[in-house]
Amino acid sequence: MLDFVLMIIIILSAILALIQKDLLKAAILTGFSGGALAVLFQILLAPDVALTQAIVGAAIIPVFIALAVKKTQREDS
Amino acid sequence: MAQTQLAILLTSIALVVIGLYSAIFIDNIIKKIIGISFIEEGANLFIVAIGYKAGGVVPILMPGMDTSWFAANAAYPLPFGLVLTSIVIGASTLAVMLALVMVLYRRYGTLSTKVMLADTSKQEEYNE
Amino acid sequence: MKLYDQIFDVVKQFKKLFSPGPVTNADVSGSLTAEMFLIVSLILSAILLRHINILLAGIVTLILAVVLISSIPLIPKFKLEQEDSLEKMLFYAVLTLSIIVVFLYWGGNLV
Amino acid sequence: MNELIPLMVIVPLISALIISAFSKFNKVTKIFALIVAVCLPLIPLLSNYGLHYFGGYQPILDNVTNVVYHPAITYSFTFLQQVFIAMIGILTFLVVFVYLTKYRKVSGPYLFLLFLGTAAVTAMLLTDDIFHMFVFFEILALAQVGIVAASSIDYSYEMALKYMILGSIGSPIMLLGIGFLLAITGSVNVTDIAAAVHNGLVDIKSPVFLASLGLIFFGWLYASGFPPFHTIKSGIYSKAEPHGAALLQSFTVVSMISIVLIMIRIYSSLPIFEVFIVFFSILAMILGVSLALTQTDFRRMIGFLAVGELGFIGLGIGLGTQFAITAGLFQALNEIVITALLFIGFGAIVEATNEVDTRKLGGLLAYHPKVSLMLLLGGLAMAGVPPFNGFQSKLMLVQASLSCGFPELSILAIMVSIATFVVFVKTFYVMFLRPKPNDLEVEGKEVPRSMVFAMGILLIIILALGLFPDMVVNGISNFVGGIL
Repeated sequence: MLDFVLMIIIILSAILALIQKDLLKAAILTGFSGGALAVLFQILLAPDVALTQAIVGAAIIPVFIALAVKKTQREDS
Repeated sequence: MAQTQLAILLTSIALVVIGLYSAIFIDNIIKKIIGISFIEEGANLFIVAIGYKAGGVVPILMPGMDTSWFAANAAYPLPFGLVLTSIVIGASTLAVMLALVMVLYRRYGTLSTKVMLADTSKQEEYNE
Repeated sequence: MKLYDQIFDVVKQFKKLFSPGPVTNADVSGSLTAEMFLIVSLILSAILLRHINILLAGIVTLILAVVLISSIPLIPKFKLEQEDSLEKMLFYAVLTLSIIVVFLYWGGNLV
Repeated sequence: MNELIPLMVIVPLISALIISAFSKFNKVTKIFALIVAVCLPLIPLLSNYGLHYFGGYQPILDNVTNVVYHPAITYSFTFLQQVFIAMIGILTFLVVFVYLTKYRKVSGPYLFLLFLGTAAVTAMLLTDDIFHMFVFFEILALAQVGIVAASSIDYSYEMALKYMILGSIGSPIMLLGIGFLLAITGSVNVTDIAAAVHNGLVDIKSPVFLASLGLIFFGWLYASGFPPFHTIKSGIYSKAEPHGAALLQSFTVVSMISIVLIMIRIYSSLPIFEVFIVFFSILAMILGVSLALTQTDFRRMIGFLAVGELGFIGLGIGLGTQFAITAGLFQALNEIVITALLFIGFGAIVEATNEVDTRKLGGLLAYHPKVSLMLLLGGLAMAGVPPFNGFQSKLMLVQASLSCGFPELSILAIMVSIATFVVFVKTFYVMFLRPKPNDLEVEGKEVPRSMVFAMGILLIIILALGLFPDMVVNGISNFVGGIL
């Protein structure tokens, strides 16, 4: 059951990230999507991939995006 | 459970389609890059789902396990190894793209793709 | 006489193609060559359809010839569609991808 | 000496890392880079043909089904790989030499990118593992973006970002295709996949197999710059520095043929595969050459011509007979040399005049006679005039398409050659023969000696391949007979 919930979280947060006006919120929602993907990898019997995805998808990529947003502009105009 | 694998296939296809949609229709360059990174995530999810075995165990041989039982029940580990590489490649590509965006923002002062990445061949051809 | 006027009009249209800066005779002759090359090669490759069906090849070639020659300044339109903006590149890339996948996934019985 | 096979990849990779780490010692870096660049063409020439299994995992024979499995990443080294890797090595040597003599203070990261790209294409040619090829394909894309962004030409960052965004669509799509293949066959080794397909273990008419062909094919279109990617490919050539562009086009050609050889081995039983390749090759030839005719920036013009010439390679491979594929691969080898010569030669003109618009140039024959003569010979070779190598391969292509029963294709190939000739004659007249415009300053600026040297070496290779084509054609023909 958990896996279906996770898939819905992944797709919903992906769509929500793309319709945000605030780019920082979009970055955080990308992290949501990546984190849910990491848990899904754990359910799919791939613990090593889940660890990497948890670090890269839930921490590094949102931080990169947030840094880029900080150096540029925050609103999507 | 074939249901799970089918649902995962649909999820990964949905991620790819979201990425392709954002590539065409979203104007903000950072959001476009976020959207395109979902294509990579969809591909990764699909490849992990290939190795999944319903009711199986994690493919790590612990001491005390029966080898033939392990071979019959463990998930297929080759796709997992491939996805590890692919995740890291995707993150580095994203980092390079964002760095280029930061440099270009200083020149243009906007994040709009239509302004930033428009046709440049006319401007440079004949500047007197 | 009408076709002659049309061809003369083409040269005027090329002026806009190289708009900032002068138009030299070498550029115009190059563009005219490109125009003819485009028409002839597209018609020639349409003949390749004869390996599928001879009647189809004949009809397609005739229609293509009429359409191409009647809309004769092709190169300005062509260049406009293939400029350097990311919008157009992405559009054509995704279009090609969808055509390839749809054709191959659902057209398997054509193989 | 089979131990030399992995060294072809390891030497440029390690030296790239060393150079970028110790780039503050200028003199040492220069000498080290030059030594590595000399070694690059020598390693494949000294090595023996054979297979190399990483980690020493030999193939396993399944006693029940009598099928051989390859557990290790396998490098196979034959005559084709030897010729292409040696050619890439020579080109890398010339490019590094031109770069080192141009700047007094060398940049470590730029040399890093050059060697990284060389290592990546070498691995793509050698490998027998489809995912290994994909990884180096991504590394190659990053190296190409870096080479473009490192140039000081206007709008190079924009072009690099565009290339990268298109690449981040093309590469994951290709990965998805590899995933489909993995799901069907359970392996990423090309020999295993091909054996499974040809032994009937895979239903070749199943939609999943066909979709995997479509997805990998799209990735191949991105790698080789066929339409719809012809604008971005020609764009990155024109935005890189001339010696960088000479290397970039060789990367494109080699990645194209390495992916298409893998696709031939897997999908050759599907007739629609060859139809697809021929269709996109025709499109590339028509669009590339007709857009090259209308350009006024001569770097962009050579970029479009390079894309158009790639169509010949695809045409030969798409026809599918042994003779035709041999002709296509020979054309690929010729294209690498000729286009490199043209990029370096036109780059020398940019060095000397600081101008890229053909409308502002003229009368350069009197000032730079050596460069213009060599450029003329290179352009004739590209258009397919005897006795140069372009003539030999294009003649083979025309013969092949005639013998396959497609006279239209041979007429089209001849027409594209004529149009290429027109492009070249027009540009040569405008740049070198017509009277010099008054506001053009050419006095006191010299073409770098190293560029003339590089062009001379490439011209010698062109003439040698044109006069004695049997040197490589027989070996390539044997290789093609082996994979069909």
